[in-house]
Amino acid sequence: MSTVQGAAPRRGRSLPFKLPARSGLQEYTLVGVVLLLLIVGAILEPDAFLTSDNMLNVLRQASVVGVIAIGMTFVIATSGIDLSVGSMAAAASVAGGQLADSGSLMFVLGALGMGVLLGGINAGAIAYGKVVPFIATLAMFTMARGLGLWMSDKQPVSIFDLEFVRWFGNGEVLGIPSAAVVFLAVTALAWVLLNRTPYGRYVVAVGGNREAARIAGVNVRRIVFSVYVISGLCVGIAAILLSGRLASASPIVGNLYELDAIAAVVIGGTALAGGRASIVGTFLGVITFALIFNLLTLMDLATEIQQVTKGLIILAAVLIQRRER
Amino acid sequence: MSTVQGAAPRRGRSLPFKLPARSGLQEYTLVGVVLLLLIVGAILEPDAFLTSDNMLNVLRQASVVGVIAIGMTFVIATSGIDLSVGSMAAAASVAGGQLADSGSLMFVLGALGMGVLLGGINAGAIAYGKVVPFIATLAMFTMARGLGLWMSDKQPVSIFDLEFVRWFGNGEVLGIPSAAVVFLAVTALAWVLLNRTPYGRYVVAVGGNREAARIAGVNVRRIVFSVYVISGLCVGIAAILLSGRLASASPIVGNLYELDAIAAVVIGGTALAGGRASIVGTFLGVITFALIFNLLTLMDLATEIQQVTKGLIILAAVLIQRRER
Amino acid sequence: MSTATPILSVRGLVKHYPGAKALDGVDFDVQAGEVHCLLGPNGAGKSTLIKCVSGAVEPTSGQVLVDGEPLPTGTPSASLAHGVATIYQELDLVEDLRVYDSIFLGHEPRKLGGLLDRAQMKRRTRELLERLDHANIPVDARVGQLRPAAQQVVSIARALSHDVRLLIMDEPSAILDDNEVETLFGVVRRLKADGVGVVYISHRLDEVARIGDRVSVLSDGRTVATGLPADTPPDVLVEKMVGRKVEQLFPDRATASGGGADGAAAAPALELRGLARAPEVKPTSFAVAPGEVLGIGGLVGAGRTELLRLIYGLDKPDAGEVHVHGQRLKPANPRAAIRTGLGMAPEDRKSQGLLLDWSLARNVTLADLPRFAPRGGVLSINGERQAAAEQLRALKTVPDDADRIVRELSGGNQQKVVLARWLLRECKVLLLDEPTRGVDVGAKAEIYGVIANLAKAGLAVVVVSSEMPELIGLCTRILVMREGEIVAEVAGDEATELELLRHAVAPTDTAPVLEETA
Amino acid sequence: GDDEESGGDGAAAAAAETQASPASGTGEGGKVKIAFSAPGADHGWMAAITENAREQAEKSGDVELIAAEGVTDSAAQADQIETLIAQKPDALVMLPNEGDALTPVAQKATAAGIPVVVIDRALSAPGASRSFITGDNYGIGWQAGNYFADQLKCKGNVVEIQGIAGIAVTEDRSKGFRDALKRRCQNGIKIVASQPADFVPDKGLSVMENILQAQKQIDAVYTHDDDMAEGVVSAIENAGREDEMFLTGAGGSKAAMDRIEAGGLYRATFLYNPSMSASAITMAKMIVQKQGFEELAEPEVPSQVTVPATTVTKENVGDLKDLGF
Ligand SMILES: Nc1ncnc2c1ncn2[C@@H]1O[C@H](COP(=O)(O)OP(=O)(O)OP(=O)(O)O)[C@@H](O)[C@H]1O
Ligand SMILES: Nc1ncnc2c1ncn2[C@@H]1O[C@H](COP(=O)(O)OP(=O)(O)OP(=O)(O)O)[C@@H](O)[C@H]1O
Ligand SMILES: [Mg+2]
Ligand SMILES: [Mg+2]
Repeated sequence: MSTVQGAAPRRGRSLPFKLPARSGLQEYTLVGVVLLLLIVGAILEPDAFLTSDNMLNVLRQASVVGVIAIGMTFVIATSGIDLSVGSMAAAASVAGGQLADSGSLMFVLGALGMGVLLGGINAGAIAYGKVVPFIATLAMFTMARGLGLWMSDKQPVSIFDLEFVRWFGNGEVLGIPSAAVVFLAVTALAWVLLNRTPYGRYVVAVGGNREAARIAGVNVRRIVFSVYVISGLCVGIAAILLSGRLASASPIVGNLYELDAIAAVVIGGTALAGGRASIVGTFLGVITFALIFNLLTLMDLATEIQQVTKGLIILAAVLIQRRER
Repeated sequence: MSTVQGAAPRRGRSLPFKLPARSGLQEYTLVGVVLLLLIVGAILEPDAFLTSDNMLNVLRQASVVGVIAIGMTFVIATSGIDLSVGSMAAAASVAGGQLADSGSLMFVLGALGMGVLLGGINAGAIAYGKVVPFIATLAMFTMARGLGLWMSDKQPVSIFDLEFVRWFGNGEVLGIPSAAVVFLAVTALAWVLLNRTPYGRYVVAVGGNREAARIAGVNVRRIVFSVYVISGLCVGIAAILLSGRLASASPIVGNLYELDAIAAVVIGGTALAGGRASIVGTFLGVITFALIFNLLTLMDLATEIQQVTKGLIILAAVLIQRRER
Repeated sequence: MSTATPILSVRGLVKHYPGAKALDGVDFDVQAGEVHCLLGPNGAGKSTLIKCVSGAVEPTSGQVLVDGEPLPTGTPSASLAHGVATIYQELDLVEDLRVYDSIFLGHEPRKLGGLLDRAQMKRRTRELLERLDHANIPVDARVGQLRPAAQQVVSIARALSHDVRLLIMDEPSAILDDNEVETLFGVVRRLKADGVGVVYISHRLDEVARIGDRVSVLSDGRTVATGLPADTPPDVLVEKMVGRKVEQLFPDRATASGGGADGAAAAPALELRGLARAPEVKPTSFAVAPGEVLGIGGLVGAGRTELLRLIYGLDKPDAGEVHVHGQRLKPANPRAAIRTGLGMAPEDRKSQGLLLDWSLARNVTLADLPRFAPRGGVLSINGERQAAAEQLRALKTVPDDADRIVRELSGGNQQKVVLARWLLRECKVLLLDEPTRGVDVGAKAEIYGVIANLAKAGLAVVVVSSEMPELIGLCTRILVMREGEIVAEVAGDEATELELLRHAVAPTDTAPVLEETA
Repeated sequence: GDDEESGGDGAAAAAAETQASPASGTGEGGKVKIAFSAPGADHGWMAAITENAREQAEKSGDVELIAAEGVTDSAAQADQIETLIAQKPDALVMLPNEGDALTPVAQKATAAGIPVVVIDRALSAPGASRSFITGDNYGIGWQAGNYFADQLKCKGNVVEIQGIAGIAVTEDRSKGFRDALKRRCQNGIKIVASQPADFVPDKGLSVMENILQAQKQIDAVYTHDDDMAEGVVSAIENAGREDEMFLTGAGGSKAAMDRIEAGGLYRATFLYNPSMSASAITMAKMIVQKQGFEELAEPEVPSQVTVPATTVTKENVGDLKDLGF
């Protein structure tokens, strides 16, 4: 048919890979934003900002919220949301702290276990209890916080002598902070899972069109369930990194992590409506916010100025990468 | 035509009445939840809870977040979100405080003005800057907070002698707390606006199917713009009630109001995806949370127990009104 | 008539999409009081053309004149103000709104104080639905609960709710059965008499003769023929559309490999035993042999879609069993159904078939992903793309570039993507609900061919269609459904439209319908 | 004014203005019914405040405590207290989230003939409360300033990690510190960075990590809170710069005192002792029972008591350790 012959090549040339290209655009513009931040920073803080030391520092700082944001990406891809990550992180680190006497391994298991457990409760309420994610995770937002305070009796537990856990705070692998290494590893794994496995495809499908996914034979419930468990697992990992860096397990950490994580995911091009997800975007989003925070502190501006500036920078950043809806 | 008669019962019967059953049910089940809370409360706290005094107290307590939640309902109906309401409330009350010397009227104008202004900035960024609502209002979330601190020079301003403003805190109309009266009035107005005017239809239509609304000749941009201004206006009103209650204009009030408001809206049956909005539902949602809070206070539980209980109650509440997504 | 200034005249209209020339300089006139049929293959640019007129899309260049005066482009409200009302191909309703709200969205009648005059809205809605013989659609039901067909009626009512000078209809009959189409035509004729101009887009050529006055043919964004008389013989039109003769629309009729049209003889590939779900489907039993194409006809709302949903396990049956090659299916479990070799192309491609923002490739492979993730469960993206492209080419999808976004495809081509998914996944039994809805003649022939080949290869195919000729031309056997039960079985080679229609409508209804159609 | 006499509750500067306290009917079993409200115990110090109050009530036997906690927002606390007042207690003991904001409710209670004892944060209207017991936030800053002046011999680079921006506690602790440094050393000591970390360790960690990047030479760090200091310490230790500087906290937590005893980075903390809530309960009880402190000349409970901000160092930590919380 002439249409085809005429058309195919023309379109082929003019736009290869429409979908990747589009969400790609997102990612590229974010790269632009990051570069811009680096340049601006280098100008404003010539000797402190653009040093390999500080860059590694930023990477380390990004790691905690970063790992959480990666998990959040899966949740949001299914058009869900997880408000409980911050308090879950506190609960998980406290849970680890309770086992601190039995050594690093138990700490790690405790933190991961608590993360998965609480994530599983979210998952159950949402996938089987049919509670809207916002409300279910809001309930967990307050429950997990209470749980952490209760388990810890409101006292931080020092884990100073858990060498292995603390290694995540001060250790290095080939000069790269170990926390950052974990973050990068989680990111890479998540990328493969989301972009190169049927599971990842199903996750996005469920977010894009639940009914269509179901008719195509996707086990919607199981997928929805799984993403909140993944989120919980990532929170557990983040809790380990955080405790390692703090050398203590405290019930009062993790405030506003949910906002930071969701913001990173959204600015990274994953649609809150679901159906589109970008791990690379999330990674860059996390870095963007970490750079903004780092730069503002380096400049030692007054709080109020800092907050206003932060807001303006965020706006500028997204205006640079103007998004339809 | 007889074909139709033949067909009529068939088609009529075959309509699966899922939706209205759902959203209608929503409101009713929430009534159920409220009643249940009242009963439980009456049992747990026989002499303190179910007194007219305490009920009016609850109504007054609900009013600040309540007014904000009403505005939020419009935003969410368009599938948007406004994270900045809490900090905007602080900024608005501070703005009023700056004008406190010139009397109550100026205070009111200042608060409303600031609310509308900041809301307008959100609106512009979203409707014209095409920034995703989550990010735009997140930017405002930090900017407004900074603005409040900056204007107030981090000092709360006492507005002790602004009789009129304080009337909103301690005044009454026919035995009903004036703040509650304002809340009820705003609710009623909003209900008419949303359910009985073309504007309200457009708001829902834009949230339900932007493209369909556009080709029907709805000015989508203007609608999107307007809802964030409405949200800002409601925040301004709430700020006045708040300052009246506290007899001071403080830059650090309003923490987590965004979560409270959104939760009330969502539990009230307005879909975060937009397209379905219920003012009555929001009202009941606000009351539900206010009752939970009031009851927990009366029961004199330790913070951590309180938090866990609160989470459980919320879960129970929504499980009672199980929602299909 | 041709001397009067035309109600609508389109001059040199061009619309470029990134990577696609939808319109490439189209000229097009519509006179007052005429029904102007617009034909063209999938992707020709018909919808784009009328969207440019209705203001839904901004043309790249060119002019749209209404009553001789140029129309501001890209502003739907302006077009509506000029009396240009449009029924879009893809349903354009807000599912959350109630029927009367949807109909008056954008031009609500108001009481003083600017409040909605809901009483008037409901009254006029009833009148409109009355006019369309659908008084039975509850005016305050939410649109989202209505079946596609009922929704289509609502959008028609919506178009009529404006005082319309020019009525544009983009494949309104695609979801409707002959009955409803005839009712619609009745309305159109009345409008015509009132001097309203009508643009009518359809892929059902028989409708041209029934309702049309003049015909224009669009292909690859250009007008290849305009102002032809309505009695132009179909095969001429077809040739102009698809640029070649379609010698044979229907392939040789498939026959159950078990021998003879009698499916029961062979071990059935698909067998229903008293499958039921009140109220849509009464207890239903039948068997389909391998190599058989079973057609299910009936009026809209007869329960055909619901029946397929039950077989496939999308809804929970009240009673009954489904057996595939002797193996009983887990009820209400699509995954089990798929595993045992069932496949289904749903009726409503947009809400149930496709992920509109995904590439064609991803949409096609969704149901069969594990195949592309052999070692270590890692997907081979290229493998996916090639396999998908193959199927798309087989169906002559335009474009067949597997990386394009489905949303950007024309309606008919989207339909082909849904089919491609199930062709890709080799299944034993294929359930097709309105498989050729919105597909052009050329492509129809392709699809029929594919179906026949699948049958030859031993698949059992169940085709639900509201197009009687399709059923008659394609199927080995045809079951007719009415009010949720099978009321007749006719051998494909003996069936006639009249007979099927007689079974489809309740006996009491027969007379008037025949009058109408005669 | 703040006085340096060491010792606990008794030692006090009684200001002139005292008011007759109408001792209303006592609670069941002749017990004194005392209502208690403090912000959410989501923080070590605040937790201790509530704990001590509860313990004191237990100990004294003839006190029936109805406590409300768990809020983090002034308006919410106002609501809580109203709920408490509705239960007609003999006295009200409150730690206001914000002094100004909680003044109206305090007045309401006073007007209702319920004597109010305020902890920690001053109300904005005279006569709103019967008595006020506070630690000495300005004093903490002042003590710290003097301590730094001595230790650093009036020269060097100092970093200040503040609490929550905009609240009186933070502002006072900051002001006292700067005033003392100015008076003792003019500009000898440079405050090279001053950033808020909201009293939480994880924020303290990241903020300090960034500051460590910016500041190549830091001689001492002044933190506004012991819990938060945990994070700051970790940041310094992870960077391996613990020998370059010393650090002080505030409040007097057990963990901090242990570190001080162990010696090293954590050099001192300044008491802001949560025991004051226990004293407040006692004072409230005595007010209701119309008693005064025997050792004092006045027959009544003083209307203001200020607990000194004792400096805790390696030298005296031994004696003060049991005050740690
Ligand atoms: N948003 C878009 N972006 C890119 N290309 C588009 C877009 N919309 C339509 N097209 C392309 O424009 C061409 C014409 O599409 P159109 O929908 O007008 O065809 P049509 O004649 O209506 O076909 P059908 O009979 O299947 O409805 C198609 O090739 C389609 O791929
Ligand atoms: N996707 C669906 N979800 C829920 N119910 C449905 C769905 N599709 C159809 N139904 C219900 O099944 C009833 C039978 O109608 P159905 O659509 O099955 O008949 P049909 O003959 O296929 O008509 P149509 O051609 O309009 O689909 C409909 O009235 C409708 O209420
Ligand atoms: Mg079309
Ligand atoms: Mg059907």
